[in-house]
Amino acid sequence: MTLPFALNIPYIAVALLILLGLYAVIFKRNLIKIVIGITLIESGVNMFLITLGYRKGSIAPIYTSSPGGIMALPVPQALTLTSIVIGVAVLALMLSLVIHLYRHYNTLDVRKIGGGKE
Amino acid sequence: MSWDAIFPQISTGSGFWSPLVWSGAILIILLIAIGIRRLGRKDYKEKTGQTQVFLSGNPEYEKEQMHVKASNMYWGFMESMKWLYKYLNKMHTGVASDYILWFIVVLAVLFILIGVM
Amino acid sequence: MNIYEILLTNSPALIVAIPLLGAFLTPLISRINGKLRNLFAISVLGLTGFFIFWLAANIFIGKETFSYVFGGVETSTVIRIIFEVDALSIFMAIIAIILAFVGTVYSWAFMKDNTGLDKYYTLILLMTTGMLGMVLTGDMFNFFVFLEITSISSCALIAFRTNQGFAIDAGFKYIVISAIGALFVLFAIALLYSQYNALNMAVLANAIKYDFVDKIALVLLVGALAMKAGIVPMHMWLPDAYGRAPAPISLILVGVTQASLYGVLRVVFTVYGGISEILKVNAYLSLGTIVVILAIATMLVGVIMALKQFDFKRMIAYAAVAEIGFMILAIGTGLYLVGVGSLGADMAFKGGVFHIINDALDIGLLFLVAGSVYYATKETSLDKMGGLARNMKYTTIFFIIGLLAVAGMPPMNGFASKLIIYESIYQASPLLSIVAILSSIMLLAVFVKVFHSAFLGPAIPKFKNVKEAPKSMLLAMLLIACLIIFFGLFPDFIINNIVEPATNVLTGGVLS
Amino acid sequence: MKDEGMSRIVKTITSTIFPFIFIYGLYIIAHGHLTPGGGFQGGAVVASGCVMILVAYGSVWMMKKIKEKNLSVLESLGAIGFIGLAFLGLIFGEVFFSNYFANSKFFLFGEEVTFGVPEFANINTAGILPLMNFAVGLKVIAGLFAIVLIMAYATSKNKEGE
Repeated sequence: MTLPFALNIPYIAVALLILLGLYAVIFKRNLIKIVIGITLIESGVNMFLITLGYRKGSIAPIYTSSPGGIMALPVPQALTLTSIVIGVAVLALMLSLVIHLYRHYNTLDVRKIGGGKE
Repeated sequence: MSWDAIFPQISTGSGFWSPLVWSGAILIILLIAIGIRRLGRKDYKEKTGQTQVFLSGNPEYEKEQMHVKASNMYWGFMESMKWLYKYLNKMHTGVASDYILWFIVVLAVLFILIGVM
Repeated sequence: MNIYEILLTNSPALIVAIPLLGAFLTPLISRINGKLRNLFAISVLGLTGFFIFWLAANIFIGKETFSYVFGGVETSTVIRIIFEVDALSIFMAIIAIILAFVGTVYSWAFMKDNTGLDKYYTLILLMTTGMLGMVLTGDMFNFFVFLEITSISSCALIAFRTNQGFAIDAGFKYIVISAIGALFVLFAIALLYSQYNALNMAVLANAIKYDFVDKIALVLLVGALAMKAGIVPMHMWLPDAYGRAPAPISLILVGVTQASLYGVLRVVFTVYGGISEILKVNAYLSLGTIVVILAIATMLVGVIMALKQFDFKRMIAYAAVAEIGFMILAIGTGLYLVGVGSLGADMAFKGGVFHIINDALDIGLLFLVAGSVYYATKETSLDKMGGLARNMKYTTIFFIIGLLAVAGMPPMNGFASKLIIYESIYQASPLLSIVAILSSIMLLAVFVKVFHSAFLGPAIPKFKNVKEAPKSMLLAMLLIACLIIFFGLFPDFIINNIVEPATNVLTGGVLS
Repeated sequence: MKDEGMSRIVKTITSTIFPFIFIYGLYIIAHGHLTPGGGFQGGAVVASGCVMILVAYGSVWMMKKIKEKNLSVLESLGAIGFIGLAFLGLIFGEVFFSNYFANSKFFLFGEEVTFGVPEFANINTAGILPLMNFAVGLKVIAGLFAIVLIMAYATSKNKEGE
């Protein structure tokens, strides 16, 4: 790879975040931790998108009052914003469901709730 | 007018399927069946001793108890397929984490099959 | 330009925008009157349906594709949201709008006693927006956004009865599954964007090279969307979600899973349809084999699990899993036959695409029947039912129609598509046909069990005074039943006019 | 009633800071077409200010002041404003979402954009974009605050029940 190592660090962080999130979702039993795992995966994906648009030494992509020079790519940032907005909605929905689940089952252990067992 | 226009059909490669022809055939068969039924005995009467249930002399149960419940149906099939149901029941744990685990496993298998091949 | 042309050219946008506007007007109208709100939701969906059928008539007769650029005409410089509507998109949109419309009509009486109905109708309209957006869009990221809109609203609807713990449990599982699936889709889209600097499907299809990163993106997209389509072994959320949602929601959820299946088709045939010939043969052989294996697993696990259920809706949900297996079996075999170079692929795709609409109608009708049985008896377990045919004549007739259709008995629509599927997959391997016919027979067995235990038999004293379902529910079931019989009696009309153009979209990228 | 909020110090400081947060959020919404930010970000800032008050004064007090129904009406109004502006594009510009105000010399946000390197960007530009930002901002403020309010209220009721 011709890229210097420092530029690869964000990608390593992305992989770590996604793997950490998956670990939390699969192996943790607490519902809140599962929700946290999902948000971790989401941050990983968002970070990946942001990293794609980054150029070294670039400025914010504001068109009218730019001092000149290379700009960061604005499209991934727009995508990330959309993804964050969606993430907020999903997070709110999940947390409210967790509140309801706790009311009904008096536990947050995903294996104790587990309806739909055959 | 051609045959196709009167009885539209779909070709399946090695044959054809025309529901209207089929409906005509089933109508004819139905007529024949009714004809055969009319040949039957005329002295059958409902709600007389003729229609009472005879269970080898045992008393007849209440009607509600005679109904075969859903979980009792296909008992033989379930019994003979027990070995399969054992694994399938183990698979369906009803836990969200396991669902994601299956997803990751499928992703890994797909990746090996598509990425390497 | 007269008003007629303006409306026609703008109809791709209007199809998505009208239910969206309706969704946010619903809470305001709900403050005036409950009945007005129900009428409003139905008429919004009716208007959307009008635009869809108008556009469909133009696409199927005029053999053209409509593309629509949001916010302007100049496309060269800026990335814009583009809708590309071809025959396959409008085919799926027709399914989505039929299901949403029927579900809303059915909800009138079914959800009468629930509170929070303004949110219910808002969410149904949002869900419809999401489904229609998913099938009409020509942009990968936009697809992701609509996928999330659909997931969020359908999750809230699954967990709508918050006084039932298991409904919330199913909703939570559904949102976990769809959130993670959608994030993987987004990751794959980001990979494709990093490769080709484009999000538009057509642009991607022209640029795609099918190298290592593209393969990763393909695996992520197909895997995540297959999970949302409920393919074994990622189907476990489906019985939970279908079985615990209110019946009209189960009906519309069938459309959601099929929109995800549409996503798989779009990715494989359009986005990855532009790869070079040699790579294509290789890719389609391996992908076809995998899909066929998954399809066999889906069919068998679906029917075998359905056979042991005694909860009415959960049983139908497993049957729905099996039906999905039929579709992807046909499509996987088609891919395989393309890879081999056989001519039978066209027929297989045709059967698969035709089965999509048949499955939506059949399974949908059965869910509605299950809903009206629940409405009448307040009972979900088949063990406690019996003799319902005495009091619920019309529901029983609709159930028989659904049973025959889902089991692939002539002259219903299920038979026409399944016959095509059996005969086309026979060319790949006779064994496949045998497995498919076997699972179809087992589906018949599953629903004969329901028929026997719920509708036949002596009248259970508890249900002596059971009433027939209300008129709006019967009307909804009648609509679907009429469509089923029409599709069954005139399959050639449907295949030649609707299915064939939709199939050509798939095969156009493959069999060139 | 247990749920009476936090101490007097917290309440006083919160009420002092809240106007600044509110104005800052509105600033971000209003400048959405010129600087990074916009409806969602500004709305999130304002909503978090409201949540701060919610935390300080307690959800029961807040529920008395603001009805959740009114919030959802505001939210719907924001969404309708956004889609309605898009529909107006269909009427005036013949394309959905078309920006018919931009550079049209209309008195509201209709001035022409000057390219180059000006000292300050002109806020009175960009057509319907700022209006859409306002609509989205309204929706996000109402929506996010309603979510947190309902969650807080539900959990506090839960505690009382035990």
